[in-house]
Amino acid sequence: MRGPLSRADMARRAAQDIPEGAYVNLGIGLPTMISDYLPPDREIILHTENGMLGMGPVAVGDQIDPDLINAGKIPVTELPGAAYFHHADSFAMMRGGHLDICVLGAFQVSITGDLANWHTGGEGAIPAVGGAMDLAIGAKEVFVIMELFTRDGSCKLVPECTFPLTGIGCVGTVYTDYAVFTIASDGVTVVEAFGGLGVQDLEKSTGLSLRG
Amino acid sequence: MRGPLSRADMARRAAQDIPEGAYVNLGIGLPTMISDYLPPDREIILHTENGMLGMGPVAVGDQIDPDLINAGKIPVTELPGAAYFHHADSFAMMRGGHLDICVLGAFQVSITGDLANWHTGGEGAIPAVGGAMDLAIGAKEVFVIMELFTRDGSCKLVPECTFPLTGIGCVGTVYTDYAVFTIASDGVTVVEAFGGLGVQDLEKSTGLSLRG
Amino acid sequence: MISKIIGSVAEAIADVRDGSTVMIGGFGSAGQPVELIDALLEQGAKDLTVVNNNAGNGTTGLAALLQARRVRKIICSFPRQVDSQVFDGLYRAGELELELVPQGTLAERIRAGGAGIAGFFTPTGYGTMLADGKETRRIDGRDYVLESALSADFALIKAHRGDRLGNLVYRKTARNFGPLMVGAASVAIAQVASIVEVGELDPESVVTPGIYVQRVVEVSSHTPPSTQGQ
Amino acid sequence: MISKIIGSVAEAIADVRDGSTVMIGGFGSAGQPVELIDALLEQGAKDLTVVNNNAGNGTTGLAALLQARRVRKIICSFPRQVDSQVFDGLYRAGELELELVPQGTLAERIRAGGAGIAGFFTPTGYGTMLADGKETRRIDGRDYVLESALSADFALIKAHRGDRLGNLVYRKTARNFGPLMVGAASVAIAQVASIVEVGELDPESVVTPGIYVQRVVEVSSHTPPSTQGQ
Repeated sequence: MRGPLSRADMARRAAQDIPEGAYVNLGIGLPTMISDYLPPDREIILHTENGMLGMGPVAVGDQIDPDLINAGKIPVTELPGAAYFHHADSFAMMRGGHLDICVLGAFQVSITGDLANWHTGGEGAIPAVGGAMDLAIGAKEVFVIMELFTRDGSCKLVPECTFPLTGIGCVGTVYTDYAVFTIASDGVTVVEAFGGLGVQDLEKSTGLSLRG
Repeated sequence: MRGPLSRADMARRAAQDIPEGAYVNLGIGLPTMISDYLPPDREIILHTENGMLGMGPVAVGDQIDPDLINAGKIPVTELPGAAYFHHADSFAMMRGGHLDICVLGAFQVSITGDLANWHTGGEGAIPAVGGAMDLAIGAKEVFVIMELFTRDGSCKLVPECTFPLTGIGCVGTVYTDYAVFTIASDGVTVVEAFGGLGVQDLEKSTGLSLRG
Repeated sequence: MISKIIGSVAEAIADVRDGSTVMIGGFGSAGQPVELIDALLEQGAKDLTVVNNNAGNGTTGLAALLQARRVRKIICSFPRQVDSQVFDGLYRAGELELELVPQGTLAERIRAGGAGIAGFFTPTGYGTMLADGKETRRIDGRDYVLESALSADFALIKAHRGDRLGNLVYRKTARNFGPLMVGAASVAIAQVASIVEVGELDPESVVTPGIYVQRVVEVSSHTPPSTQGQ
Repeated sequence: MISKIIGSVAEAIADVRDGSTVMIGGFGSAGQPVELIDALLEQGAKDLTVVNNNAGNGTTGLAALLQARRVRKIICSFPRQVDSQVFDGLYRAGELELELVPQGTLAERIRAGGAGIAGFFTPTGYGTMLADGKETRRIDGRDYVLESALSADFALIKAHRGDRLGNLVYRKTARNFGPLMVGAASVAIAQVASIVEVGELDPESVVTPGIYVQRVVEVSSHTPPSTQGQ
């Protein structure tokens, strides 16, 4: 049950909302794809939590250096004006609220902005948190990018998360294949819906009360 | 009421107890004088809390650089192998127990190793603590170097400090103009007395019970 | 294109308001952003809370700011110096509030302010009058004092070289509080001896990554003697 | 003359004992001290507690140490990976204790261990199962979790260049946990790609001052493929 936007389209849409001059951390997976669609006329500085500001595109061929990787352990490149630092400094930067935006994937986002993205909590599942909790609470704005529904049709924007939480009340904007939502104290607003859908269509499919 | 050792002699005596390879912080005043007497055959690395390891001698003439000063704000020099770091890193180094020895001056040291060296507590006295408390609790060993008596004849090695404390139970060795004392859980021991004095002479003049 | 470069120290500090908390870098004169302080004096904001290691030397820089009665409170570790007469007089007259903090605790509180850490347990100061009234705790057999983060509206610091992204390097012991204060302030303003092109600073050697710096202003080293620190 | 240089990785880790806590640098393979880990495997110490960001990849390095049943407990942030089959098996079989820590909290706890800070209040993890049972506190309207310092008997790390005093510089994102772990361990052992003369490292660019490092061992980059991390 996929919506009107492809994953590439979703990444492209989220990329539009990253302004000139922003310091941004893109999480592993779909969020990383956003870097391919950042408007070329904007200077945006990417942070990777393993110790770098000014990260460039994925390394290819001779550029590959095992000492220069991103948080997903993919070889990347360095842009002019980059800086390296150790892990405590890198997470101080995140925790201290210095990043403008971080973009994360999610299992679930609640209508109050709670985020669940690190652990299914299932029997026998091996937990691995990495930097997810630090990212969730650290950036000035937290964007989530995810398909709105699971493969079995469950809505991932939920009244209350059932998966173990990553952070409480931290998500501000959710980019999905059906719509872009913002979450604030007065509820969830549909900023933009795709494929001709209206707020009522989305209310019906999500089972949520939404603002237009 | 000065003892057999001059201030230079006291500094020379304390310098003998600083071993090869030690990382050392020398406090402002008399402790700083110790650097003039460090045995030249020992490689000893000096720390200054304003952000440097590998501090060299006081700068003279063209060496003077206003950006390179010690904790007493005196221009100093840099030795090969030096490193600069910011204040939080510098005090993490101190607080974290990485310095082998720090040498401090004192108003009073108690027989249980309490140190008072930052504030007379007098009416109208302006307090200034600087790095004194961090140094007192941070180094593996804390040496104090001071005259044993004040100008008016009061002993500065005391049953209990009457001046405001800098740190509790932190001083291990006290270098004075009359004797060198070590402080441990079993009391104060005279390691070496100067000018032909005996333990009984020192007990009489200090009013303390001392071990030989 | 990002450019954090500001044309003058006056512009750089124009929005400091009455009642602002301002961190000022430097240990003695090393790393003291003298020209930014002078601009702040000129600008006129008052009722300031200042965080600095010292409380002014002689009659220039921070001392001049104190003398002009712009500072309500100072948070520092070492106010009393041979040439701290301006501070001494105001403090004795009860015209300046002092929060005295051990130097390492001051540095760590500023770091905490920039690192999103609300408080920490430190052994420094335990059992002394500087821990009076503070929460203490015995952890693994040692006694600690709970200290809180410090943050600020503005940081004024001095660095050696900077670029338009705000990346900074420092010189020798003039580094001191600069890299900490820029993290703890909403608006961090760095005066640098020279602005360099992006890419000139070695990414392995950048001490302050640009993310922490909002404004960079080049200050020629040929300042008139009257505005130099001592 | 001070010299912290040790002739071989085997000598460098010879005194690791059964039950030791060992911090191991690296984020994935970047900064992983593969040769020191291999030497530790050879040496035979068991019942180890290991602190690392991950829990081994493939079948070499840390994974081999786990496979050989030398590790009783692992403190890490990200054990589960596509190639963490060794950890996965042992964990599922209940043969390996796991303490899972958010990555930034792990880094900050190690820093605290080296900085004499016993504990700190962090917002990370508040309200999640990783804060279960931990003390929390509301400070200035935000909720925080109290986390404690981590320290170790040994740290095994990889750096780029080092000198006989133990001064180190790193390469790119291989810096990661190295500069923190050397501070938190009683004995810090650095393998470096090359040893340089004292004075060759720029004092402004030294990342780890020698005070934190007890042993430096040069490891040629021409290691057999079987001991290379991935």
